[in-house]
Amino acid sequence: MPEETKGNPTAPQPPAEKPAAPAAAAAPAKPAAPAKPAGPVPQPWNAPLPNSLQSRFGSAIKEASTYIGQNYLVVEREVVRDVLHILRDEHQFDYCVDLTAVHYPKKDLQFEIVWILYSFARNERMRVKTQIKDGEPAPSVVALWPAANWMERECYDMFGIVFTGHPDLRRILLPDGWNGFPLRKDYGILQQDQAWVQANLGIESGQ
Amino acid sequence: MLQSFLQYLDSNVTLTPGAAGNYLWATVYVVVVIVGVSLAVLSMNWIERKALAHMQVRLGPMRVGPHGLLQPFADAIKLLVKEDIMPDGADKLVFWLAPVVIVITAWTTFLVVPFGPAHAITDMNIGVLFMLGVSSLSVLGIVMAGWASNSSYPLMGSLRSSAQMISYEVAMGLAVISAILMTGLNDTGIYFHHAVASAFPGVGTLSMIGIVQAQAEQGTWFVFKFFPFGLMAFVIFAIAMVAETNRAPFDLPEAESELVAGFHTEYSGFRWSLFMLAEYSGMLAVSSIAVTLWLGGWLRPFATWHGPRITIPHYWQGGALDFASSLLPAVVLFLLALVCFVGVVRMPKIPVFRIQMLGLAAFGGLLGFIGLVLLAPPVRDRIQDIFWFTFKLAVFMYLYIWYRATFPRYRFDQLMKVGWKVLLPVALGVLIVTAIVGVLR
Amino acid sequence: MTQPASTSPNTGDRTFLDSTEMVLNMGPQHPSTHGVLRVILKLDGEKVLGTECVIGYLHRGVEKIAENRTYAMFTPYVDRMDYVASVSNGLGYCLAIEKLLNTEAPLRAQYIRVIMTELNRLASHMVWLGTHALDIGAMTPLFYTFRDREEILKIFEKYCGARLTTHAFRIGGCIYEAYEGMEQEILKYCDFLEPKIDEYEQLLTTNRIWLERTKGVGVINGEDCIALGVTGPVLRASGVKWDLRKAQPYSSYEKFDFEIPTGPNGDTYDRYMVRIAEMRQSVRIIRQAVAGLPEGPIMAKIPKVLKPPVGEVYVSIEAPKGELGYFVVSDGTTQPYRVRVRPPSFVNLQALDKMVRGQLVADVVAVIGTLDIVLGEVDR
Amino acid sequence: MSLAPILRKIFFVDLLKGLSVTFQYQDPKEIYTEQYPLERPAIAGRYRGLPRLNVNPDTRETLCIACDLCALACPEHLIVVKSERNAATKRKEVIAWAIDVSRCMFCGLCEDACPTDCLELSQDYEFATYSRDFILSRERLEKGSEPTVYKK
Repeated sequence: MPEETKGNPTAPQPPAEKPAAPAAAAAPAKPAAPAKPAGPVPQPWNAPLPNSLQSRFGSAIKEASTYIGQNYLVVEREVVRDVLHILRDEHQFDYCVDLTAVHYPKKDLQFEIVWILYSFARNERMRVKTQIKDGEPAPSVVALWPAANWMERECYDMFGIVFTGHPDLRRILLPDGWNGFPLRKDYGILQQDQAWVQANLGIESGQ
Repeated sequence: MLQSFLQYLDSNVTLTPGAAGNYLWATVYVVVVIVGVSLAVLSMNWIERKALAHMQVRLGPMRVGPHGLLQPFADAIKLLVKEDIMPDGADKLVFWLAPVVIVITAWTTFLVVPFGPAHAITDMNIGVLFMLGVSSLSVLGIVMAGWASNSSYPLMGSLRSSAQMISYEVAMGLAVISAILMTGLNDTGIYFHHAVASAFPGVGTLSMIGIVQAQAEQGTWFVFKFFPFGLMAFVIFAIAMVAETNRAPFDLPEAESELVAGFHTEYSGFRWSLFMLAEYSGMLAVSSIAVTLWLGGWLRPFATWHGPRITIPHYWQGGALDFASSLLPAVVLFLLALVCFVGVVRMPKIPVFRIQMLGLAAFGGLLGFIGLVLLAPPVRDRIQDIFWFTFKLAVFMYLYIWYRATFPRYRFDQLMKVGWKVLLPVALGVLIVTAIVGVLR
Repeated sequence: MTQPASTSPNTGDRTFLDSTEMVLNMGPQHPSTHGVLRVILKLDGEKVLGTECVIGYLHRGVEKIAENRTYAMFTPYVDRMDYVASVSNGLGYCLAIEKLLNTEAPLRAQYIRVIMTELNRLASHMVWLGTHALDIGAMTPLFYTFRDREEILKIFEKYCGARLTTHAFRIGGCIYEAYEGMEQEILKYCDFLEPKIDEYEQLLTTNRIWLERTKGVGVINGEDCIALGVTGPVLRASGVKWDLRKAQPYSSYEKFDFEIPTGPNGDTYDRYMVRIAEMRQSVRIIRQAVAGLPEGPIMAKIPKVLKPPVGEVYVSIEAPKGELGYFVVSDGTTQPYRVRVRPPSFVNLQALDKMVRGQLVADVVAVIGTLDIVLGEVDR
Repeated sequence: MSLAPILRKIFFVDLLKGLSVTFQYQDPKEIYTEQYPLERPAIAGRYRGLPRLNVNPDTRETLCIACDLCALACPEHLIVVKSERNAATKRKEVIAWAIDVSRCMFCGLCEDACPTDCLELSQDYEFATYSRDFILSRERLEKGSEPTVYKK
């Protein structure tokens, strides 16, 4: 939860103190040492790409950081589709590697949706994140990357996040009549099983 | 009966083709052929599994009997006692009828198969047509099975099968015609035993026995005649017959990776075993057409080296080569027996294997005994033609297994393409060229 | 969802025979859907008008399990996703957690990892070749490839004690030192394998039936591959020369000399040739890695109880099927807050519809085979 | 130049190449099958099979120090260790040790965690039984693997 530690939603333009790592490839090849308790902290990501986006969208780009050589943007929900569109069309991020979500039930913006993008031309990987409230829809990117089709379905299946504009948003891995969304933190790993066992086998628990 | 049996064994010259002319002998022959074909299917089952296994660096059946020799019997018993499932939505009557139809057609073809000049149930003067016609009836059984199952996979399998068999029959028929042409094209072909043919020397024959005798008269197998056209016709037939029997690489109707099991997906137990029985009988039947038409039927190789009189191999007159070849059947059986005995010796000396060892030894002994029987001069004389016919059939059966082990499966449109765009034109061309060459000779 | 016509209850006497279209329900129990994939095919005769994949029959909730296990405890579970290439899965997970811990495995461990992963790539490609050929009707390559794969599994067994779900690596390096004679055995195996690959090719590469069945079947071009997120040999067969081992090397892959085979047309035959060439390249990498295996420790100094700092990383490797990524979120406790697996098979399977539309039923089988999916990974 | 492929096609060279491969493999020497109960595979020393609790070979005393690390390491929580402090020696002594092997995935994490040489995954891979009591007690595990012996 790097956002919690930083907790600065306005994200002012970070001063260019340190040249950012060019890509994920530049993994720190430090000699093996026990991880310091504090650990590395996200550094501001200062490169033409985030700067141009920030100048374009202003405070809607909440954060542009680098963590252990991996870059990510945190974007407001309203502009995330535009940002992704621009990333694809103007910055050659032509490959949507993955789309997933993380559930933070204690936060107000419960869900953090993560798009992992890769650019073949730049050989660069980045993440775009946005945070939404429970029940809020997220924009679908199937029109941008057809690859996102099943990923969004899976995200809906597991978190109950609705992607507006998705052509066929149904459950994909779980049966259609499944109760709840398993990867939410409030979904116990045993509850479905227990309910089924109690209803069908008449025993207290299957474990 | 005993007397006529002895007479049969005794006679050398009085035998006429299709000796099973009277009802008694016909019945005996029918029983012998059906039992023989069933045994052949059983052994084919074992051989296919073993040969396929060895090609695939496996062992195949090893547990039921020595080297799995009793496996086909175990399978047969299992299939007989298995629950007979009929799908709920099936057309009961047709579902029931389909395997019956297919087995009947498969077995009826053996009516005219000449295992020897005198070893045929009957000698029809339209023998080849009869065989082709009856064997192509089996497509009816397949379509019935596919339709009656009321299920997608069998339906598709049976549709594939009907299209496939009908289109390959064309090329097959053309290849057969070019072989039949050869029976009449050569003036030396005078068939003394056929009233019609003897009246018009140079007229060909459709009789299975007549075709083999034509090859004997002309002193060459049709596969070598008008080289390479006989060979080409033979190759076309050999390809088409694989397609005709739905075997790899043309096994689309039962392509297990696409259609699960094709037309017999919904069948189980005894009914399913009838399909298998029919498939293997069909393989034997079409192979016997190929053997008869191109590979000289019961004639042994190099039979013409000792003069023209070879219609009935006679070991006394033929000299050393004939004598040696008359010993071959026995020698082959002795070799098989030897293989068994070597297997007995090489079997691990574990008490678990004692019964298997005894079984294998007994089987070897049985083979050896049959070999000894075959050494007796009258039997030796009679059995030769059957031996050579069976031997050639066995080669074909091995080829079937070998293809199955090696080749991928054609797609449906490619199968059709091969049938219509390759085999059919080539067969037509071969037919025309054969006719021209034959007339010019 | 489209229902198979024969099972819809209220159609009365109307069956699928009444229309020109037919719905074929392929799977989940079907010989060539590689597990429990269910594909609903809409057919016109044998021509495929559309497909719909129904997946999830093998869903085990791996990502949820991860949230309830410690970092080290979760390692054996990743083997069970792509069970054909379990070593690669383990490598990806270990690399991700090492990244999160901001540490790196020692060089010797990296080399051992490369050797094992490449052996596993060979094994995975062998399973693919055998089953793919079996789908197309050639039965025998399956037995040859499984025979040769068996030797790899024996090496795995000797190295880490298990054959399939190996659990070979641990976070921070390897726990198993190379067993005695491993180098020689692996080199011997490389020498043994190369003629065997020639043999597979002898059976298939020039065979006219194989050519007809694979050439021009399931064509997908590079742009479509990228748009659909398809990676691995499928992408490379479409002419995109991209391999994570070269593009963003991990675990010392930059030290090895190998080529990225690509194909020109993006059809099933090219994918076959690319994977065969990849097998040869894997042998090459293994040879180099065994020759250059350095001495030294095999385990980085990491604490006994892993508590990565708060943060999140995405680490991906080139698994035999494509890009296998792990997105791990840590909240500073001993258990991962969220583990997301980016499975190559799952994403690649999306391309099925594009590849088979307009082709025949037999091609569906060929394309499923050539995509090289493992349902354990698709469904997780 | 272009004639050769055509000739190859006419004479089925591509098919014959494949046929020759399968034909050559009929040599019985090539058979790879193991006839399992009679021939047994060589099990590697590191094989992770049925767990075993080692005892001191001289004294037959258990090596287990009841540290509970294996139970903590097990991802499936299959191991239960019960211990009691011995009043005389002031040492923790194991009184019960059980594992549910029906859900064990033989990952070897418990083996890694064991600080003594007590817990070990043995080479025994034949533990199919006719009963469902897969919860193995300490006594059974200390006895070690009992290779199945096939009689007759």
